[in-house]
Amino acid sequence: MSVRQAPSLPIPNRKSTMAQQPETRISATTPRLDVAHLAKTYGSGEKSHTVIEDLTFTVDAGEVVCIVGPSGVGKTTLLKCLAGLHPASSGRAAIDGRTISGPPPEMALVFQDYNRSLMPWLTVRKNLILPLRHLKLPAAELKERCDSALAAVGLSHAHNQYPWQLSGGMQQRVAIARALAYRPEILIMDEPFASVDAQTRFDLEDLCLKIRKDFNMTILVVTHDIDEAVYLADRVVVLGSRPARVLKVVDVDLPAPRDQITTRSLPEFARQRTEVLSLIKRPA
Amino acid sequence: MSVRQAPSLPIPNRKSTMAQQPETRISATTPRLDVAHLAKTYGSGEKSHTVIEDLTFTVDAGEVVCIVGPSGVGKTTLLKCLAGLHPASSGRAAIDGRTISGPPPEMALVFQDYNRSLMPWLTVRKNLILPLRHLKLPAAELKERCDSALAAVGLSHAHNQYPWQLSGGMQQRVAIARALAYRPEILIMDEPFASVDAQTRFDLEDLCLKIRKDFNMTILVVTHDIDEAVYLADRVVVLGSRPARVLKVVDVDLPAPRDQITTRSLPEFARQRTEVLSLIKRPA
Amino acid sequence: MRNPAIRNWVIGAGTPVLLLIIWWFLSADSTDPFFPPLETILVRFQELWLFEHFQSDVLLSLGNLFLGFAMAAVAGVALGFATALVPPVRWMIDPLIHFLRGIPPVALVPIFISLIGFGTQMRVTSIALAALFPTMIATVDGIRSVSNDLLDVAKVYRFSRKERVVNVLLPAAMPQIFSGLQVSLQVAFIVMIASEMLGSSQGIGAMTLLAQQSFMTADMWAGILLLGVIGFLVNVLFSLLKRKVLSWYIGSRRMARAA
Amino acid sequence: GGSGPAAAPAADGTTTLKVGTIGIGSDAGIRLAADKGYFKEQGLNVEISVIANPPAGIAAAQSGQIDLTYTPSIPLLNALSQNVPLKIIAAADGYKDGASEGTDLLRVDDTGLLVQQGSTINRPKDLEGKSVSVPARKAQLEVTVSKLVKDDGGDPAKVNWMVLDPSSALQSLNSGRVDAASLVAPFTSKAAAEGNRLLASPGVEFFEQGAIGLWVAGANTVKSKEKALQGFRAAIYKANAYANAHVDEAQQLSAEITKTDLDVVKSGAVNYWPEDVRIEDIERANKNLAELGFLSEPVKLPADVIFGK
Amino acid sequence: MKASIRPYAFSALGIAGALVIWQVLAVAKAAGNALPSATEVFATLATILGTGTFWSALGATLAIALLALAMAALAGVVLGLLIGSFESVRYATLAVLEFLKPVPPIVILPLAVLVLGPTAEMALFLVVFGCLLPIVMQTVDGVQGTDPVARDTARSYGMGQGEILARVVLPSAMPYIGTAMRVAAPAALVVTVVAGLLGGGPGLGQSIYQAQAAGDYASLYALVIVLGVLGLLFQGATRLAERRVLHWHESYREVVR
Ligand SMILES: Nc1ncnc2c1ncn2[C@@H]1O[C@H](COP(=O)(O)OP(=O)(O)OP(=O)(O)O)[C@@H](O)[C@H]1O
Ligand SMILES: Nc1ncnc2c1ncn2[C@@H]1O[C@H](COP(=O)(O)OP(=O)(O)OP(=O)(O)O)[C@@H](O)[C@H]1O
Ligand SMILES: [Mg+2]
Ligand SMILES: [Mg+2]
Repeated sequence: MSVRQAPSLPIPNRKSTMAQQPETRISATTPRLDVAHLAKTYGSGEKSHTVIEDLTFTVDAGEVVCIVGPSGVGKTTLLKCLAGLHPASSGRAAIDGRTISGPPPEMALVFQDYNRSLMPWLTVRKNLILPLRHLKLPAAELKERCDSALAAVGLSHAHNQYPWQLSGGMQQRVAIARALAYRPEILIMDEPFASVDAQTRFDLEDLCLKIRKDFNMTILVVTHDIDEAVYLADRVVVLGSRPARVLKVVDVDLPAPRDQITTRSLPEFARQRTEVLSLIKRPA
Repeated sequence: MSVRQAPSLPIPNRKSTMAQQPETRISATTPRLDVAHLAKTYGSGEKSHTVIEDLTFTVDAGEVVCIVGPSGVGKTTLLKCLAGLHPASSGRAAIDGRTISGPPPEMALVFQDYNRSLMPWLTVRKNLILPLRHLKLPAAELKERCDSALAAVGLSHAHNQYPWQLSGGMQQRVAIARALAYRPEILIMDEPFASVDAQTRFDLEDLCLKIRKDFNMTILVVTHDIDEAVYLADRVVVLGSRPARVLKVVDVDLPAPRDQITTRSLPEFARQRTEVLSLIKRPA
Repeated sequence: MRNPAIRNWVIGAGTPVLLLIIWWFLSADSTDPFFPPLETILVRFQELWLFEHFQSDVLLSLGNLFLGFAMAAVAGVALGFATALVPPVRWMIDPLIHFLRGIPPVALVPIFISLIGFGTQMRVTSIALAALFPTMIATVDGIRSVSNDLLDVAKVYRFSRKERVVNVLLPAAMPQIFSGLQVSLQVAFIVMIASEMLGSSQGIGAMTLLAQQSFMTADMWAGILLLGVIGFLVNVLFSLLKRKVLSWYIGSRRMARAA
Repeated sequence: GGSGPAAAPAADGTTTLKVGTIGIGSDAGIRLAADKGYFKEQGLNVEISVIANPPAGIAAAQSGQIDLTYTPSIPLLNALSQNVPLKIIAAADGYKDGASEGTDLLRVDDTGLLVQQGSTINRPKDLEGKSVSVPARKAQLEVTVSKLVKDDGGDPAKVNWMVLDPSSALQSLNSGRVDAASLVAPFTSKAAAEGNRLLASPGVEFFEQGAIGLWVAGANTVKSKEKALQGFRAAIYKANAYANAHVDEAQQLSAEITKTDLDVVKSGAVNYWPEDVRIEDIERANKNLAELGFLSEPVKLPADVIFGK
Repeated sequence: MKASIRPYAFSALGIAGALVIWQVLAVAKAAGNALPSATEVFATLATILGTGTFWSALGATLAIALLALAMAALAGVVLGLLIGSFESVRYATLAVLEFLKPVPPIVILPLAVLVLGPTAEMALFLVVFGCLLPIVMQTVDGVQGTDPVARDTARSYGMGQGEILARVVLPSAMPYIGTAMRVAAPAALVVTVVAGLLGGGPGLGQSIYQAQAAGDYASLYALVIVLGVLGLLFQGATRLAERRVLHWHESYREVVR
């Protein structure tokens, strides 16, 4: 049940996806993810409903960025635009300078409704394999990817169970494992730790930092938990309502190997979280 | 949507329930809630499954006690025993020295599955009234109770809506309002703020402290959020698994009028939370 | 009896047995021409169905039933997918389908008799056509109600069209397809009987109606008994299949309920 | 069920009788009785309803849902053999005495066995192994055609019987889906008009003479409405006599009842409405049924099976 | 605007196409004279609609179907609540109900005709038999499916058994009852027609039988068309009623968020 048994190197190699993409592609000046004047309106005509209006921020390669903001502000909507599921109404979202027009192959998304994003008719392992099918990987690599992803989230023992046989928190972790097994370069997660208990949450937060370090993955996380945002992020994007706009991008200056107990008791940590907190508490 | 519009005195009088119970009943030595060697086993024979084994702690009148512990340890089970929904397998739970054998009239319970505990076919107001019907209150008092309870959780405008027309956080607040309208002396809440956004969460936490102060209500809260537990509680009961047992009862010594920003930045706060955290992080 | 599980089992198995015993003794000396003794009915049941007419009538009826149902199942699912996935097809045949579905399936039998005649062909066609609609409509509903979240997952992980149909839409719609199939099976059974009663001299339905019309009440009761047993068994078989195919669905439902 | 509230005469002294018919040409008899006021003369108010087939009518009469029903003698004998308590009240249709000796049987028998003009079937024995349509199994036409086959030295068990309603039967005969069709008026004459050949007239050859179609009541009705049934019998026989005397008028009614062209009706058999039921005519059918194996043994007819005899 | 018209255009095309194919097949005598042409059928339909017998048959069909449906609904819900609430009753009836559930009323039609005759009572009996069990079973499922959290909530606020049954169990079984009624209403019509067609009971089924027996194919088709329309109306009406009663249920919620 616990994540602590995770092996030291959960995702030892990602050659198959990396090999296809030259390392030179990321220039120093182009941010990995670039959201510029993004707007999103649902519906049209009378019933239209503008959720996002003129949102701008960037995420650099290898960065962890957290997005916080009140419920219903449009965080999920933003992520869906980034994942190419919804077209932006105006402005643009781009990866390495390329405007996103459909699901980008180098990106994986962990959905907010984890329990509705897993296929209930497939076992955990098959859920992990499903998105990998069309990569035509050799069976050994398929197995290796599943095993290491499941080990990373501490679910090695559950690989033959069905998602609905697991607790909410475990399902959440399966959804994360599926994204890990896909070995994306950019990982986007929508409130990924909302329904796990405190201890598992800490472990998953640390896993998140670990994969960033090991693979230089770019990670974007939406969360309601300000402590979590400050603990995880290099930068926190604070959104205000409505329509959604960036209240402030807070740079988090906490020393690099973060630790649940020591980092969280630093006075600097308290200062940073108070800053984000007062942004949120302030009437929008 | 926000709680901030709550009137200063959400629950101005509670004479109808208080009148039935003499004030003298609480002696200085009998704790309000007394859990002694409580054990709970589900099922019988082969399939039996002991969730709680020998749990002991007390809650004094007017205290706020938080219970933290890993997922699945048996927190909900414990609350259901206290609420008289499940009989204890051995040991006992008592209110003012009376062993609990059925739902005690002076207690209200806010369920973890808030969305399943609201009746979807009733409007918010009717959901609030449902448990009050058999009290045979005059219509004016019924109305007054609903109005003040809804105002307290900042949902006055939503009284004619159906629960499913509200967001998760708002539903949670309806469930809390229902408990408030019942005017219990003891309020038990199971992860009550799990699905509300940070800002509303702060407001609800403060509401919780306010009703405790205004009505000397005894409050027991299960939460996954250690910061929340420390912020709210006079004492934090840390549970370890399995079967569930008390790892430690941490006394929280934070100054009385607590405030989201100042209290949370106190060094004492950091110390307390680190203490609970390390109890949780320590392999059980 | 103290153990509730055993007690429930005894009550569950005991009541039907008790009812049968009551029927047996109450009807034992019956001279009422319409309610012959259960013993007589069982004797006739054995004489009529177990040997004499087993092949000529029982197997014939069942064969028609399964053939018609199988055709309806395959065509229903295929048409359902075509309808749900190709909007112009849906717009074109939706009103027709809904109109045809409104017609009581048995009322179509006289029309088929006049068009195709009265042979096995007519019976199978009637069964297949009448049983087509429930499956087809359930398939369309099933596909349309596949959650957007799953479709989004398919998009994010860039499934091909075929992968989307085979690995997402079909399994996700399966529970509804199966409830459609179950209704289809019921309809097929009804139309099987009706087509025999209306236009044939063979089959269990025909034999039963004939027994009624020549006042052989014991034979009629035997026929009713056989039809009842077949209806029950066919349903049981189907439920077993369903339980196998949809174990994930049944499990998840049970889990959701227990939670 | 039972003999309901209609047992007592209404305030104006009339008794209501509910009668079921199957809507064939010979219903002209009862229609005349109603139209000419013969029922009213007897203090009766007769409500006619159409039932699907004789067995259903018998069931309804037995259970008291209706007072009287039309049935040919064969379903009646089937019912009597299963101890369904029934009484014959009056004759509804049948054959004149000596009808079977006539030459143009198509003119006396409203049932007919037809084959296509060029068919190789030339005598009843040829039906062995062929498909023959009947309106219902084990009912009048199957029984009567079986007797034809048997009398001709054939084995009725070798005939491939098909149950078809008359219009489908005619259509199937025309298209060759059945080799022979046993039909009743007006389909017999329709079939002949469409170029088919009459192979035999099974009805008259089986029954020879006397009443075939009968008005039958349940034993309970007989007990509770004896007076009314006497009146019914009197009115029917008066009407039957009138019909026999005014065939044109009766055929006009038949055409209306069966919704057929008058010409078709006129080209077919002339109905005969007997004015009596004789036990020997019933017994003859009874014996034939047993000989053909449709009954395991002849029914022991109760002495009072014919009302008032 | 354009996009919203297209579906209707296609629907119209579909209907027109079907009618044309029918007409061509009929005129070409593809199925002999058994297939009347569309024009002939609609002309006959117009004549039939002018006759009193049609309307009385229609009235009988509707009366039987609706009366039986109401009886089955009332009895079914009461029985279902009873069976669902008491475990021993549930076990006692389980085997019998499970056996009878997949047995369609047409199976006992011969018996019903034999005992009750070709009457409205017979039709009524068959329809009640056909509709009762699904309603009972669904109600039992509904009682069983009552969310334990909702029950516990009611209990924790000190509500009594009767109050819980009336205010929590019954409302939460309503969607199941609604589903049963949605299935039962068209089924009631079907069984009424079957009772007329095969059992000689009054109503449109009997009219169809008579049209078939008389070889009046145009009337046969016209009557079947009437039944199709009637079936649609039944489905529509139950859906509407269900939507009104169950507006709060997931499947009928008007999305607000
Ligand atoms: N498909 C849709 N069509 C129309 N409106 C939508 C759609 N999806 C979301 N919305 C609306 O957009 C707004 C933002 O929703 P979104 O889910 O992005 O919020 P969120 O910030 O993720 O909230 P939460 O923290 O509760 O998950 C809401 O008002 C919602 O009602
Ligand atoms: N009715 C029941 N019958 C049998 N076992 C149960 C029942 N309810 C809960 N359990 C089991 O008891 C254990 C404790 O469950 P409980 O819901 O009390 O945990 P919890 O601490 O509230 O967890 P969470 O933080 O996830 O809400 C679990 O292993 C669960 O599977
Ligand atoms: Mg969201
Ligand atoms: Mg819990």
